[in-house]
Amino acid sequence: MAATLDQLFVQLLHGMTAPLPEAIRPWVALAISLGAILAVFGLCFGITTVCERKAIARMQNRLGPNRVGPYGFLQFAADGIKTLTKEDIVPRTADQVVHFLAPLALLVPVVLTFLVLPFGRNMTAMDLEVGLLFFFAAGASTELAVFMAGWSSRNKYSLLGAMRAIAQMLSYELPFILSTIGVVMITGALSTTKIVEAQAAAPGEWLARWHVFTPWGLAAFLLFLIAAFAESNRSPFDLPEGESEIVAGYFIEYSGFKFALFFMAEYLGMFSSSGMAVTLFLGGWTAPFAFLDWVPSWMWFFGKLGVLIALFIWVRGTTPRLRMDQLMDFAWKFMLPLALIILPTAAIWHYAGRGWLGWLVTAPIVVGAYVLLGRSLVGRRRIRQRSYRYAAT
Amino acid sequence: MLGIGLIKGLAETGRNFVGSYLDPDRLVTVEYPEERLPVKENFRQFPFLVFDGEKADIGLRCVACQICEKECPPQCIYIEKSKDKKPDHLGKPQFYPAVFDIDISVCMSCQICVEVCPFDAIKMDQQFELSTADRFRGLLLTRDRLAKPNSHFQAIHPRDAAEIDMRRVDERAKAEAKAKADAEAKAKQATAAAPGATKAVASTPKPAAAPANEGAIS
Amino acid sequence: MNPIVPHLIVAVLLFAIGMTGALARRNAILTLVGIEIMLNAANLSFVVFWRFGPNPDPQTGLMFALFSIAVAAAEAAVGLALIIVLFRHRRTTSLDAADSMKG
Amino acid sequence: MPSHGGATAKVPTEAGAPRGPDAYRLTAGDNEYDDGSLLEISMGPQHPSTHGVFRMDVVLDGETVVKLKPVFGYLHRNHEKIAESASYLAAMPYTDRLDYFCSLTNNWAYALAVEKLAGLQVPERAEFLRVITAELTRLQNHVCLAGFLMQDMGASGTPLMYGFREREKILDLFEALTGARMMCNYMRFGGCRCDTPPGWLEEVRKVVDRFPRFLDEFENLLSSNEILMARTQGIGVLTRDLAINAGITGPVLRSCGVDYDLRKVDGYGLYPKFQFRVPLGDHGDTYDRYMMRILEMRESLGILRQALDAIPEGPILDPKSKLRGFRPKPGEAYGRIEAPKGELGFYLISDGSPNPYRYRIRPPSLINLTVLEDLCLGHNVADTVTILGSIDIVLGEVDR
Amino acid sequence: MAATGDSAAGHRLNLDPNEFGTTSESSASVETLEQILPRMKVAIPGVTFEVVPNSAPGAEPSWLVDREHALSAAFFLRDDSTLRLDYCSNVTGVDWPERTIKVKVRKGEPGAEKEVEETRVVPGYLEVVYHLYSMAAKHGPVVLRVRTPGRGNDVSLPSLTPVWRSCELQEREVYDLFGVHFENHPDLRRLLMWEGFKDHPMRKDYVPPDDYEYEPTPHDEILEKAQARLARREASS
Amino acid sequence: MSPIFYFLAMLTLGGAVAAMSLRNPVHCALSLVVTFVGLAGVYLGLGAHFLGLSQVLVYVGAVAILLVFVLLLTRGSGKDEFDERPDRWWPALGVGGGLGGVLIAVVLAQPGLALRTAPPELPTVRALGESLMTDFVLPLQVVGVLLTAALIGAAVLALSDRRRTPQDSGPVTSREEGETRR
Repeated sequence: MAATLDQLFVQLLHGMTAPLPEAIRPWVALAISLGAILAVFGLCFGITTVCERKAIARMQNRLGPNRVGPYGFLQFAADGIKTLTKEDIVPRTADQVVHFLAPLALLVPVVLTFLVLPFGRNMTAMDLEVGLLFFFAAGASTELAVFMAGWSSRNKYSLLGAMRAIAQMLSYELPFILSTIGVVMITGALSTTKIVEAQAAAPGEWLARWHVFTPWGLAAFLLFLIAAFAESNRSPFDLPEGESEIVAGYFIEYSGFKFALFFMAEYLGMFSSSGMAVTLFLGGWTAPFAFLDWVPSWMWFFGKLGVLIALFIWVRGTTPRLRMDQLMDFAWKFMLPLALIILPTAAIWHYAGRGWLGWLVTAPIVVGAYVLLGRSLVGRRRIRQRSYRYAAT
Repeated sequence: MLGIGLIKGLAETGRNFVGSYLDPDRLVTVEYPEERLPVKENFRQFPFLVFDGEKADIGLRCVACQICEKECPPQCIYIEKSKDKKPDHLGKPQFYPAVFDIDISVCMSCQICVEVCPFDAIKMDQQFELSTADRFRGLLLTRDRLAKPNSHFQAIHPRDAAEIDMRRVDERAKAEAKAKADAEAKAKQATAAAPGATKAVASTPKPAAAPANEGAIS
Repeated sequence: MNPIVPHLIVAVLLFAIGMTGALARRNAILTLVGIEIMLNAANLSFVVFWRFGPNPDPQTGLMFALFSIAVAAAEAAVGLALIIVLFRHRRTTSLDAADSMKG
Repeated sequence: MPSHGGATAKVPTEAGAPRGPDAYRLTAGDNEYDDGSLLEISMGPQHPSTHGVFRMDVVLDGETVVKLKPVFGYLHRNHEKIAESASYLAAMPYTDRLDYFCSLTNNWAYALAVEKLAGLQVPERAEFLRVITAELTRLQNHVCLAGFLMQDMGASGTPLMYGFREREKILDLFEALTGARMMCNYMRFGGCRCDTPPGWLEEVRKVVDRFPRFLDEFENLLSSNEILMARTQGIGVLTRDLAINAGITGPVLRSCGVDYDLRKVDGYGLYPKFQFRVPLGDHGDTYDRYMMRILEMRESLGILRQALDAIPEGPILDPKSKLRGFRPKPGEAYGRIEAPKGELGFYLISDGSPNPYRYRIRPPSLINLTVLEDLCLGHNVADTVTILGSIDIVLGEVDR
Repeated sequence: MAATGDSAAGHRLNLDPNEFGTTSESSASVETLEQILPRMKVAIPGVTFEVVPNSAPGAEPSWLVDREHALSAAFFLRDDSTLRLDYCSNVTGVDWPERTIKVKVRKGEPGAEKEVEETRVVPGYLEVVYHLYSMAAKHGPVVLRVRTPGRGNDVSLPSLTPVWRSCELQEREVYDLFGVHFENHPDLRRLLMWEGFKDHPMRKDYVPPDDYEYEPTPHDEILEKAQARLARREASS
Repeated sequence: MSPIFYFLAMLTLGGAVAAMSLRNPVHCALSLVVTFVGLAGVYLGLGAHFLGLSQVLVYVGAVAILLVFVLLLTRGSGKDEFDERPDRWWPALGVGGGLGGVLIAVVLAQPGLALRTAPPELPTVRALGESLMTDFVLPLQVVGVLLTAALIGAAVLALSDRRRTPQDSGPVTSREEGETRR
C-alpha cells in the first residue's frame, strides 16, 4: 500500500505513455511531466500567495485576506481573474519586442529548472547526469530576462532596478554555485537523483545522512539558502523591486497578465531554489528517520519544501532591506570566502571519516570562519549597538 | 555575532504570529461591516438640529441667529432667516430658519457650531455611514434631514443631554416663574381692571410639562 | 549525407558572420561580440570533430572546447574592462576614437 | 572629468557657510549632464516613500546622490490666509490639519500663542490634560515614525503595523476624550474644551502600563537588527553646528548632541513639575535619530505616569476666556512648544479685531528639511529615503 | 503673566524666570538693550535701532533695524559673546498696507496751542520679523524687524541666510507669499506656489481668483462668479 | 540530420546575423544570447551535455550579462556608428564572405571526411573530471592561472580612480555629560 502510494504518480505516467510508440514515449512523458509541474506549482503559487499574505498579516497582528472563499483562501483566484482581465499597458516609448519577450524569457528558464528536481522516488522529469548544472544554467538565464524587462521599459526606475538585479544576481550566483560544490564532492555526482539517494539512511541506520547534519553541510545549506533569497529577489534582498526606493524596479511598467507572470516567476524561482536546497541538503524525498520510510516520498519532498517556503515568508515579514553596497559586500566579502572555506572543510570531513573526528575538526573551522568574517564585515563599518546619554539638568 | 539581531527579530515576529491567535490585545482588527466597535459617547461626526417635542417643523430650537454660520471655519452652513415669527413648541413666537443647509462634503466635524450656539440647537450626530451616489445633493443636508428629536440627542450623548435638559428646565422654570409673576401682576391689574382674562393665564403652563418628562426619561 | 558537413557549414557561416561584424562594427563592444561569435564557431567545429571524428581519444575535443570557453570568458572580462577604461577616458566606446596612444 | 567631482565636493564642510549659487543650480540644460553618465530622477510627488506629496529632484551618479532639490507646495492651501480671514477660534480646527498625526500638540501651540497674546491663564487640571494628551500624541507620533522609517527600509510593514496597533489604542483614547481620532480640536484659549469622560484616566493608565512591553518588543525586533544598524549607522550625519545654524529642532537636533528641549528650556505648561530626562545622541546619524524617538517615548511614559498620579480636580477653562466675540487687544505674541517633530511656533499679531491680523506657523517639518540635501549628498539613493524618513515630516505641515 | 515693564530700555533678553519657573542657568546672561546698544553702535557704525513696543501681555518688544545694516547687525547678534543668538527660529513676513491714523497734535501759536485731531497717512510697507534664540545660552527671544521702503513689486531686503541657514526656506516662503526679494539669498525661488504664479497671496490686497473652486456647491457665490467669468470669456471669443 | 538540428542551426545563424547587424547594441547583445543558446542546443544534440550546459552557464549567465552591463555603463556613448561609416560594411562583407566561401568550398570538397560511424561512448561527468585531473591537469592549471590573472587584471582596469570615502563621524564631544544607557 505504502509502495503504491509512493509510486502513484510514476505508475500513472507509465500507464499514460505505455500505449505510445517507443520513439516518442520519452518526449510525451516529458511533456506530461512538464504539464504536471506547471499545474502543481501553479496551484502552489496561488496557495503560497494567500498563505504568505495571511502569515505576514498574522505576524503583523492583522487578519489578512478573509473575504473570498473560506478564510479568504480563494483570494488567489480572485487575484488571478483580476490580473487576467486587467488592461495590458505598454509604455509608448518602450522597446515593444523586448518588453513583450521579457516575462516569457523569465518564466521559461524558471519552469525548466523544475525538470531536474526529484520530487519523489523515481519522480524526476528529466533525470540528467548533469542535473545540477542544468539547474544552474537555466537559473542563470533569468538574469537576462530581468535586464530585458528593466531596460525595455524606458523608465529610470526600472533601469535602476535592472542594474541592481543584474549586479545582485551575478554576485550571488557565485556563492549559490560554490555552496553546492561540497555536496557534489561528497556524493561524487551531478545528478540530482544520485545526490538524494546518497543521503538516504543506509540499512541499519536510524538517522538519514542528510548533508545538513554535517558542519560543512549546515553552513553550505545556510549559504545556499541566503543566496537563494537573493536569487529570487526576496526580502531582505528585494532591492531590484525596492518599492520604497525605486518604486517597483524592473517591472514598474508591467501591468495585467505580464505583471502576474513576473510575480509567478518570482514565486516559481523561490520554489525551485527551495526544492534544490531540499534536494542537496535536506535529503530530498528521503525520510529523516528510518522508521518513517513508509510515508510516501513525494510527501517528504513537499513537506520540506513547505517548511522552507514558510522560512522565506517568515524572513520577509521580519527584515528590512539591505542597501546595494552592503548587499555586494555581503556577497563578496562574507559569503564567497565562507563558501570557499567550506569546500576544503567538506574534503576534510570526507577524509576524517565522517564521524566524531570530522565534527571535531570541521566544526571549529566553520564556526571560526563565520565569526571572523562576520566580525570583519561589521567591524569595518563600525556597526554596533550604541549607548546613549541624557542631558544633565 | 552576526545574525543574533536577526534571530531576535525572527523570534519577535514568530511570537506575534502565535500571539495574534491567542492574545486579543495583539489582534486589534475589527471586521467592520459585521463587527462594530461601540460608539464612544464623545464621538462626533456631522451636526444635526435638535427639536423638542414631536414635530420637527414646530419644535426646532434654532432661531436662525446665524452665529454658527459666521463661526463655521469652512463655511459649510447656509441659513436663511425667516421673515415671520412662528410659535415654537412652547407657543412662544420665534424666528426660525427658513433654510438651514449643511454641506457635509465641506464640513470638517469640528464642533465649533455646537460650541458657539447659544440655544443648544445644533449638536453633533454620530451617524457616519453617509455615503451616497449623489455627490452634491446627497451630501447637502437640508433642514428637514438635519432635524432630529431631542430623544436622539439623549440617546447618543446622554451626559451632555442630561445636563442641557436640566439647564433648560431650570431656565424654563425661571422664565415660567417670571412669566407667572408677571402674569399674576398683570392678572392683578387685570382683575382690578376687568374680569375674563383668566384664559391667558391657564394656557401657558401646559406645554412646559412635556420637556420635563423627556428629561426624566433619560 | 555525411553528418559532419552541415555542422561544419554552420560553423563556417558563424565564423564568417562574426568576422564580418567584427570588421564592420565600430562599437568596441560589438567588435568583441563578433570575436565571441568566431570563438563559438571554432568551438562548434571542435565538438563536431570530437563527435564524428575518427580520433580514438574520447575526450580531447570536448576538453578543448571546455578550455576554449574558459579562455573566452577571461577574454570577455578583460576586453570589457578595457572598454570601460576606454570609455572613461574618451566618453565613447567607438573604436575610431581610440586612435592615439596616450589616453 | 567634471561630472565625477560632484559626490564628495559638494558636501559642505563648514557648517552654516552660505553655499554659492552653483550649489543650487538644477540640472536642466546643464552641459555637465549631457553625456548621460548622470541620472536625473524625480522622486515624488507620487513616490511611495515620500510620506505624502513631497518631491525630491535627485541627480544620481550611478546610485550616488550628487544633487537633491526638494520641491514643496503640492499640499499648499494657504492655511495662514484662511486663518487670517476667520476668527481666532475658527483657526483652531485648522491647526489639527497641520501635522495631522499630532493634532493635539498643534492645538496646544496655537492655544499657547493666543493665551500669550490675550493674557489668559490655564487652570491646573487643563494643564494636566494638555500634558497628558501631548505626551500621548508624542508616543503615537514616534511609534508611527519608527514604523514608517522601517517601511522605507522595506520591512514589509511589520514594524509599521506594530506601531499602528499601539497608535490605535491611543487614538481610541483621543476619541473618547475629544470625539475624534485625528482631528481632535480639543484645546481652547485658556483651557480645554471638555472634561474627561468617566473612567478615561484609568484607560490612559492601562495604555501607559502596557506600552513599555511594546517598546521592548519593538527594540527586540529592530534596534539590534544588523540590517537596520548597517542601513542607518553613519548615514545622513548631521553635525552639531550645522544643526543649530539651520534651526533644526526636536529629536533631529538632539540626535547630534545639542541639549535643547523646549519642555526644559521654556518650561511651558507644567513641564517643570515633571521629572524627565532629555536623551542625546553622539553621532547625528539616522540611527541616532531613530533611537532618540525610542528613548523619548520611554521618557514620555514617565511623564504620563507622573501626570496621571498628580492630576487634580477642578475647572478646565479660564473663566475669562470666551468663545464668541473673542477680541484680543492689539499686540503680538510668539508661542512655541516642543511638538513631537520639533519646535512648533505660532506668531500672532492682533489689531484688536476678531480675526488675527497676522497668523504665522513655524512648522518644524519644513525647517528640518533645510538640511535634507546636506544629509543626502554622497549617499546612496536608498539612503535618501531613510534620511527623509528619519527627519520625520508631515506634508500637511510642510506645505500648509 | 508678568509684564516686564513698559520701558523698552528695560527689556530683558531672557524670558522672565517667574513666568515659566525654570532655566536658572540663563539668569547669568540677562542684559538690557541699553547695555547692548553701545557695543552694537561700536561694532556697526551707522546702525539705527528703534524699539517697537508690544502691548500684548507677553510684552516682548522688538527691535527695528534699518535694512542697510540688517546683515551686519544679524552677524553681530549671532557672534556676540554674551548674546550668542545662534538660532533663528522663525521668519515671518507681515504686510502693512497704507493706512490712515488719527493723531492728536498740538497746534497753533505758541502759547495758544490747541489740541487738534489730525489724520495722517502712514505709508505702507512690508516687514520681515525674525525670532532669535540662543541654543548655547538658552535665552531668547530677540525679535528683529526689518522693513522695506514700500509695498511695490520689487522691494528688497538683505537676506539673513548667510547668518542663519534656517532662514533659507522661510525667506523663500516670505518671497513667495509676500513678494519681498532677498538680496544674496542663495536660492530665491518660490517655495509653495508654483513657478509662474504671478501674485503674492499673503498680501492684504490680494484678490483670490474666482475659479479656484469649480465644484458646484448649492449656495456658491464662487460658482456664480466663475460662470459669469466663463460667459464673459465665451462672449469675447 | 534531424529537423531539430536545422532549427537550432537557423536559430544560431539568425541570432548571429542579428547580433552583427542590428542598430541597437542592446538588441545585438540579446541576439547574441540567442546564438549562444542555439549553440548549446547543438552541443546537447551532439551528446556533449556538460559542454552545452557550461556554454549556457558561462555565455548566457556571465558573458552576455557582462556585455549588457558594460553597455549600460557606457550608455549614452554618443551616436550610432552606422551613421559614421556605412562604407565599412562592403569590405567587411567581402572579407567575411570570401573567407566563408573558401571554407565552405573546402568542406564540401572533402568527400572523404573521416567519420566515426558508431557514436562515441558519451563521457560521464566523472570521467570528464578524472581526465581533467589526470591527462589535462597542466592545461587546467594554466587556465586557472589565466582566469585568475584575467580576473585581477579586469578588476584593476575597471577599478575607478575615485573612491568614495565613507564620512566618518567621530563622537561629538559635548560639555554636558549625563548618565549612560545600556
